Amino acid sequence: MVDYELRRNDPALDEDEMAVREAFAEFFTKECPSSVVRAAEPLGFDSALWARLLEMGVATMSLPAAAGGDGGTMIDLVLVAGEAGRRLAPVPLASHVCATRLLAAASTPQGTRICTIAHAPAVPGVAQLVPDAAIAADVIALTGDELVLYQGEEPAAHVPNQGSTPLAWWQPGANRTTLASGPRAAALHEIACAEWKLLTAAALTGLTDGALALGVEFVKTRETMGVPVGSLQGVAYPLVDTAIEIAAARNLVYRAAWMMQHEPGVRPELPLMAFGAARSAATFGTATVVHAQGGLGFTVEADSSLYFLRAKGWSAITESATDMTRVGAQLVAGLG
Amino acid sequence: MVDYELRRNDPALDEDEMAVREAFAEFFTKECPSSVVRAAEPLGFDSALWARLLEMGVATMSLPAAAGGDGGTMIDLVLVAGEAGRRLAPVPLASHVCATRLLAAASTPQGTRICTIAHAPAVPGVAQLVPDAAIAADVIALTGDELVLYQGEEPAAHVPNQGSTPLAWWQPGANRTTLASGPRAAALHEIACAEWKLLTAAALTGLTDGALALGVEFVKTRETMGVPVGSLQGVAYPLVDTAIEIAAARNLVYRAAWMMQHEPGVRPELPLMAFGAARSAATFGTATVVHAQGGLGFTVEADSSLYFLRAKGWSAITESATDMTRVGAQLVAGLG
Amino acid sequence: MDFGLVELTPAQQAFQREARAFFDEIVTDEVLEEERETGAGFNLDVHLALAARGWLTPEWPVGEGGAGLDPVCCRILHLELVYHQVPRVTAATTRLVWQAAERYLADPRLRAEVKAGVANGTVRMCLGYTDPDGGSDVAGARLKAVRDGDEWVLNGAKTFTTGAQNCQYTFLVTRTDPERPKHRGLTMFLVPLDSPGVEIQAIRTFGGERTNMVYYDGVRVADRYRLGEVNEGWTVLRGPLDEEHGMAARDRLADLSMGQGFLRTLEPAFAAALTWAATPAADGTRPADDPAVLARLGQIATGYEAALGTPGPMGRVKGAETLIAKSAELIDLVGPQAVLQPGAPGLLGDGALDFAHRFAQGTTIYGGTVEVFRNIIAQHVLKLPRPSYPGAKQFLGRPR
Amino acid sequence: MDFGLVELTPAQQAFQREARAFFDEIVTDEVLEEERETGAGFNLDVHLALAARGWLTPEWPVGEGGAGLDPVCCRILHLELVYHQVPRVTAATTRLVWQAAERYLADPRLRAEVKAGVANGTVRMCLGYTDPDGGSDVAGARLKAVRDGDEWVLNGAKTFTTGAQNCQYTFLVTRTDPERPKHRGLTMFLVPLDSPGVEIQAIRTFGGERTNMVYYDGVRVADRYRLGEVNEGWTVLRGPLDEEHGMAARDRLADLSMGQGFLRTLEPAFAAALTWAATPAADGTRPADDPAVLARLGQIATGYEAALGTPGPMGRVKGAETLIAKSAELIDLVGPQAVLQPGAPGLLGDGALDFAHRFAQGTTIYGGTVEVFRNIIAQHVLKLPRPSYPGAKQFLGRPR
Repeated sequence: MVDYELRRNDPALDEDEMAVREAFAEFFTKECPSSVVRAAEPLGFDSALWARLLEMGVATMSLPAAAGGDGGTMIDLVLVAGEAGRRLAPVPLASHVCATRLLAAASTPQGTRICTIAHAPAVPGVAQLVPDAAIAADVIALTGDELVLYQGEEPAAHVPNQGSTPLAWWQPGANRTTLASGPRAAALHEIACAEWKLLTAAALTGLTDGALALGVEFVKTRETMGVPVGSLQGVAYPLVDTAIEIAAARNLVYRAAWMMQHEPGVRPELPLMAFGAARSAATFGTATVVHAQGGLGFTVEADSSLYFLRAKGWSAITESATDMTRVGAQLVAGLG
Repeated sequence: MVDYELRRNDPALDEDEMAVREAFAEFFTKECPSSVVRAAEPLGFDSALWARLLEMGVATMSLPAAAGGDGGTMIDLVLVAGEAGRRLAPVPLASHVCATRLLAAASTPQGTRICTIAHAPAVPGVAQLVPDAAIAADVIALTGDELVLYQGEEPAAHVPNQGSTPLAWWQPGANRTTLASGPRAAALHEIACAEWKLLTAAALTGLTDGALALGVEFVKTRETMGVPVGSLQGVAYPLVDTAIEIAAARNLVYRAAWMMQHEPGVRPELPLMAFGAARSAATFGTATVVHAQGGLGFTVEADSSLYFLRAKGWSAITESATDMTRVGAQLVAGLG
Repeated sequence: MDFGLVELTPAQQAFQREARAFFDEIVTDEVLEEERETGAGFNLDVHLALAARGWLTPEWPVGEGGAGLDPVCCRILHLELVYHQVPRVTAATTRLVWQAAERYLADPRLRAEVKAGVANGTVRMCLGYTDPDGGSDVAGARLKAVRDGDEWVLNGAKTFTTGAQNCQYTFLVTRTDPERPKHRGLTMFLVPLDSPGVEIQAIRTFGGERTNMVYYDGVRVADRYRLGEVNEGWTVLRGPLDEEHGMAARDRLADLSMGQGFLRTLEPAFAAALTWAATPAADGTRPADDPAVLARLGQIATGYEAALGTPGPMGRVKGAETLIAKSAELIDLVGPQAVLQPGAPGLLGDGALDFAHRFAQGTTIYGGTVEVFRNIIAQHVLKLPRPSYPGAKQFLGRPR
Repeated sequence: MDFGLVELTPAQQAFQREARAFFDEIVTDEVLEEERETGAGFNLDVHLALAARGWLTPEWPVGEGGAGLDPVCCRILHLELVYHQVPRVTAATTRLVWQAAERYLADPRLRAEVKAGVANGTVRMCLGYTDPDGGSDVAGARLKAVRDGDEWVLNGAKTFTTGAQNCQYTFLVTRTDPERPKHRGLTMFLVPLDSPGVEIQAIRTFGGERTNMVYYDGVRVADRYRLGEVNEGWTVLRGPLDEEHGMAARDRLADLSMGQGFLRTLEPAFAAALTWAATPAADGTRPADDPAVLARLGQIATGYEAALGTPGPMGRVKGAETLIAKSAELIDLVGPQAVLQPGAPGLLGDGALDFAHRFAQGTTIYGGTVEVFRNIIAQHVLKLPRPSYPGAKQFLGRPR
């Protein structure tokens, strides 16, 4: 048998965590009904909503007090991201928060503009698709062995995309500030990308939960053959499986966030795993909900369509083809 | 859009094919009830059954008349293998038939002993697990750039294994006959291994169909909550999905066999695909049937247990970790 | 068993060249762009151009408005229609409804008129099956038809009447006797869509298609438009439903899988992913240099090939669910470029990956949900016991 | 939220060392070999050795036969039992039944006697839930109990009574009133297994376990062995069922997933596959040099980690189904060596891959099928409407 580690196993939110989650749940429920989500299409950015969210301190809440933050944790951030996802909030949460943390880690004061992160190495003259670059003129990227803040005059041109996100082709410009270099640059960048994936995983989990609520409501009331649709196992079981996948992904997100916060570097594969689990829950769950609503779920007027389009639309905007290979490599390396 | 090829699309058996299938269906139904399967455990070989099968010409039926065969086809062979699988026949069908075809292709007269194929390259002093090597002293293997028939004095020692097959650790001995060398050796060996996978895919498909029949019968008669278990979608749908996977795998096996026979080399990825599809149908289908039978399906006295253990037990005895990579590589290569 | 290439006669080869040239000319970029924008599954010029060659009813004799094509040429024509992405939803529903109209229209003059119109493209027909809130339970239709002398008065609504805005008739399921068991109180009509009281309202899907809600407010329809006997609508309806459900026989040239029409959407998406995999990055490496990428492509291709050969209603389920699963896996593999949409620079294969993933979701519903098909397979293939529901003496099956 | 390492006090560290040394000594190769052969989930010497330390009831006070362990030490003990693969099925069913016996045994002397026996290892108890042909519908039990003065006469049979051959009592569901609704005509008994008329017949599973069919032929049991009121058996039964179904609260040290007991079987299998991947072949290459192999290991590990954190009844479903899926994928990946069984040269990790795949199949059934749990989740978590079956006023849920 495989030896054990004696750890606590408690994903329940404590009072403070609960307060964070409830505050943001209330905020997004109130400020971000589906009409706001629709109105922000196709760019996927509501500047008024974003301004209010910044007022709530979302960008800096997880920074140490010395860096102008509230000493919040990765756990707080995944809770916020989860509630943003549940309401499909059109804001650059993951990008800007992770970029802000990265700037703080590199002891660089953050500006007032939206900042994002290029996930692939930046090569002059070569464009890459960067999340939120259509609203962020500040882009942090790895160039060679340097971590660089590129500050353009204005954001890059938005490209139409499935999830209505501010995606853009971006390439490094002339206005550059080096934040770090050598192995530290790569390490900081890797952590920021892992954090981005983790926050996106949290958002996808919340998104799937939001979609599930729509599906459950529908099948409770709709009848076929004289019985409620939801009483048929063929309809109910996929919804049950969606609930199971959400619970699984959520606790993996929590565990990854906790480890990142309290034992950074000990389980570097967890954010990648959480991203994989959340993406697959969102893919399965939103398709299940759309299908449970029958033809109606397939129409653009159904809110479930908004959820479906963002399941891939939010998860595909970062490259992840090698994630599982990296996870496997870390596990094999852990053997030695 | 992708351009098309105008092909017929007809998996229906013609009269001759139907006759082959029916003859062997009848044979295995009569000669190989589950009691025969059980009696042959753990070696997984019934020499009397094998002798009768050889009398029916199974080893040579697909050889050209000049090589002592009946001019049968790969299609005939997959039909036979399918019926053998349906009854879990404890005979070295795939190994011996493919080895016999390989000997004929190398213009070497086949002997009277059971012959099998080592799937990995044979290195003196290095043992590999070889299907049916516990009953076959004749083993064909690729050594360096030569295709070699190794003839031992007696078969290697049987190793206990999940599917009760005549699996053994085997290593090349001194008594060797070179059958071919150079690129031709590798090509012949690759074809033989592909044929082995295809016949095994056929057997696995028949196996899954045999298991499904047991599951369907059970849920028709068993009641719960005052209704037949099989009328519940939660029970019926997985069985339906099993039937779908069987149909999908079967026609892929047929198509692969047809192409191997009539347009060899045109779709080299099909046998690997068929093997993958059949293995996954067998994995899902036998687990579904066992589960549909509840606790009973999990007992060794239930015949479904025999099917379950052979789903992996027959498919895992060849290395296939790189199959899908090879399929992908062939498709990418086809682009150029 | 036969999966061989069809050897074409010189005449068939000539036909293939002719068809390809014809479509190259009439299916312009504007046609494709319009279809992308409207999602109508119909283009009037293209429809009439097809009609002019008899290609809407290609197997009909020339004298009846067809082209007298042999089965091989019919198959070529079908594959060229697919290859050129010809908008053809309304052409297909028209053919489907014609089967019932031919058999059940009692008035020979009307029948001849409709037949001529089907062939020359001026008569187009759509399916009025689903009541709002009705789901897959077609037999539970509630739209009321009440006889008034030689006419019937219709009141109610139908949803998902795709193509109504371009059609002359809808194949309408009505409730003529609410007192009888639900399958015994239905009557079918071929309702002229220009009748006063018909209102068509667009519904857009995220798959890009347009369908419609159609309201019937005191619509009067003459009895000659009735199909089959009063209250015998279920029998009339079952013809096209069975056709849609693929219980009907198919010839050896046809697609094996009922789901192949859906699966075809995966082909350009897969081709786009293959191209992506084979394209070198700035540093010269290709995604295809990574065996893990190749393995995933191999897995996806295997799923596709397995689905392709799955026949009948099984193929319907497998086709739809394979398209859903594999289009999602392709996007996961390819990443950001896969979710770009038309108009974006760097679009792979015309946006085929994005499109396949969206389009896929409707395919588990069209012409009956996958659950309806699973029930059919459970009862008719596996012979499992039929579930009993309080509201159904039967479940889209044969009357007992 | 807390996933932190538990810092042990010196006393707890000492306990951990003591427990490990103890199990290293008593769980000999012979014990493990016997367990593999018998599949009994029980070894008398080990059971009594545990009892001697109070470790069968570790949280009970020392004065009552326990060891007075704190929750951390209880957890350490549990993990050591797992780590050392101590046969413990019968110990677990005994604890489960004791919960009902403690509450419902009316006779204080008998209760005290049973309690002492549970702690000192001489009283062991198993579950007599399932009628042959009964499936998951425990409330449909048909085994008859008829009162005869101060005794009851039992006639019928139960299947899947695991451990009966090593137990003193079985926790038996009987039908005392066939006229009442099915949940209202059940009565529970603690039946001494040495009663005349009890016959135990072994059943082996392909997962390697032994369970039993138990026949009751005119078995007479005194009324003092009755648990709870006559015809109130469902209430008595629900305690342990709810515990098995994980509706009960759990502390923060405990496994989060109800399915973790199953999932643990995947750990040695995964470890064996990792070792395989890292082992160089004759030519020096390792499977792990292939990114496609790494990716598949990564996928499997991700599925495992996701399942680990899935709580309650959801974890029950996810744990079982993850074990089934991932053990199969591991075998597909590793190939021939994965299906070798004990006794074979070149066995990886003691045959953990073969074992996990076989054992997995029972885990969707133990203590209620995954369908029962999906129904519970549908009704109690998602609040979906309850299906109505002719044979059930309720479906393993609360009485209405």
